Amino acid sequence: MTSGGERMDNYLKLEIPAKSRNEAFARVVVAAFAAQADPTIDEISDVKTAVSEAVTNAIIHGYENNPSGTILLSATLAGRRLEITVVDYGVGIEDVEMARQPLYTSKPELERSGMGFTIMENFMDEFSVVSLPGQGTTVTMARVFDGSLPGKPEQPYGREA
Amino acid sequence: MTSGGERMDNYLKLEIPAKSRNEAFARVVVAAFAAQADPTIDEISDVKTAVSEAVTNAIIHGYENNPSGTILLSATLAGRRLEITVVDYGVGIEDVEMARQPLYTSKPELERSGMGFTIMENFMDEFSVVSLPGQGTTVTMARVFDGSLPGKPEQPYGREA
Amino acid sequence: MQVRIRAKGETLVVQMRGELDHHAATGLRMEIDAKLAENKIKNVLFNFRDVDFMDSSGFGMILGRYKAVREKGGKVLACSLRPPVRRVFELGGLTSRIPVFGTEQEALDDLWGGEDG
Amino acid sequence: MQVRIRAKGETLVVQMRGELDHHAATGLRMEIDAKLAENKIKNVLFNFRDVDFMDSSGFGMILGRYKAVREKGGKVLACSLRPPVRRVFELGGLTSRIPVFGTEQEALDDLWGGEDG
Ligand SMILES: Nc1ncnc2c1ncn2[C@@H]1O[C@H](COP(=O)(O)OP(=O)(O)O)[C@@H](O)[C@H]1O
Ligand SMILES: Nc1ncnc2c1ncn2[C@@H]1O[C@H](COP(=O)(O)OP(=O)(O)O)[C@@H](O)[C@H]1O
Repeated sequence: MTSGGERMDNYLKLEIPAKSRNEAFARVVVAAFAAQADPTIDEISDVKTAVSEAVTNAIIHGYENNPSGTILLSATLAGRRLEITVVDYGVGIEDVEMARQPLYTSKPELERSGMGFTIMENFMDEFSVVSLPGQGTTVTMARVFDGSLPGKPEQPYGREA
Repeated sequence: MTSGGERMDNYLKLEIPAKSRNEAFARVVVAAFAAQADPTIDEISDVKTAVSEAVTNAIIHGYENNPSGTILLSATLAGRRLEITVVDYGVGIEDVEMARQPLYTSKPELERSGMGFTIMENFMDEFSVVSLPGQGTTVTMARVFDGSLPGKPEQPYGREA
Repeated sequence: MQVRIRAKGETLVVQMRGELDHHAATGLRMEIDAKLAENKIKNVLFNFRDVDFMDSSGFGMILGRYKAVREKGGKVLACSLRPPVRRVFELGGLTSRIPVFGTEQEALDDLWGGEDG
Repeated sequence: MQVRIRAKGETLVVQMRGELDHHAATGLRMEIDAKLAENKIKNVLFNFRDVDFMDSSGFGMILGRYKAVREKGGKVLACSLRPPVRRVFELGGLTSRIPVFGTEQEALDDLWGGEDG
């Protein structure tokens, strides 16, 4: 209707409970949705990994393994750009900068590696976290399926010095 | 929390636009969700067919192929009982009894066969349609994965006289 | 769904792969009708060997081609139905109108046998 | 995920199939630790041949076993990494701690060679 709006080819909004078996389910859903944009095997694998990290974090950290928590996963496809948002209404993150550091984890006793955010950041082109302590966390990430490595859609293979 | 409540093992709520490519997507989502309850290949095939009919009807009849319509698909799994609801906010059905007749279709020019409701009824154990003209349609159906033929979970192979 | 359409004599052989739903049927219907308008085609044979899913929209597309082809004096045949597809065929009574064969060759033999006799 | 765990001498061989995520890692961790508590087991070899997906939770489980086994003087090895799994191994620097082999036999040969020498 309005001009200049971003062309949105498809979307999904999914609500699932915070159960660990839904980690695999969320990956299947996103992979099936993304398939419309003809990603490569590597691209789809990266996206599945990033989604798995975000949903697992909502379950373990956001809801501290309480399965009555609710996770919202939404995805939009505009041309070959996939954007994914994972929302929980859990405990939230006090210090997002610290949380994003590689190897930082607040739950070493659960053998968390502290690599979740690092993987999301490295496997996707765009990545952001917004969190309010006591209210929840929203992770937004995007990937353009153009055959290039993540994080550098304009200059494939060009990042290394 | 309350006693006597039905044990709900998992659920999903999915919103998608009324685009025909989402027919296949809806089938994948339901099949992946149902897989948790270990259905047989025939059971999963029946459920996929029924979901395909309901989603297609929402697109073609409910929204008359206008892709800006919204479809809500929800599913719950309680033990091995899968319940699925497909909702649209489209034109609705004036006469549900007539619509449910085998071979009845309001759109023969689109080569509709009038077999959609018949398939849902035959491939699932439980099936109901609620519709308000001008407001939309809700199809609810359920299947118990116990290896029996649809429609007769208590007395497998026992219906034919 | 992937489709390969070939002419074998007067018969159009429609070889499908994947899921025959409303989305797929809409495209396939147009493709077939374009070929049917061509020259010498009389019959249509649907090969379902690689079709693992069909719903009532796929059914409606087959039935529609059956009606169009029959009007022009031709035949519609089907072969290599897998169980889920056979189930929908039977529920809709399609098997009483469209002869179903085990293999593509059996279907073609039947057609050609009929032409000879 | 499906798992088969066998003892080969002092080494536990963990053969996995499917997706190694948090859900799968939680169960597998307990299974391995129960076996590790048993008698003569010293080393653990993770065979990734049939693993097509691993995320940071799988990574954390492997790292956790590495720490536990090393404390008791044993070794953790991995073999047959597919590209997506290798990617996560490398991003997390796991390849610098855990020797990775092309096949299960190469990994076992290395262990047994080490024991002889
Ligand atoms: N959804 C969330 N809700 C609350 N805290 C979170 C969430 N996601 C991440 N965190 C915090 O950020 C930290 C780092 O996350 P991550 O990099 O994924 O590592 P890990 O999950 O291994 O701890 C977590 O340990 C946790 O404290
Ligand atoms: N979601 C819906 N919204 C409005 N009308 C519907 C809907 N679903 C079914 N109908 C009506 O019921 C009729 C029968 O449906 P069905 O048995 O699926 O056959 P078909 O889709 O082949 O027409 C349709 O032709 C249509 O008039």
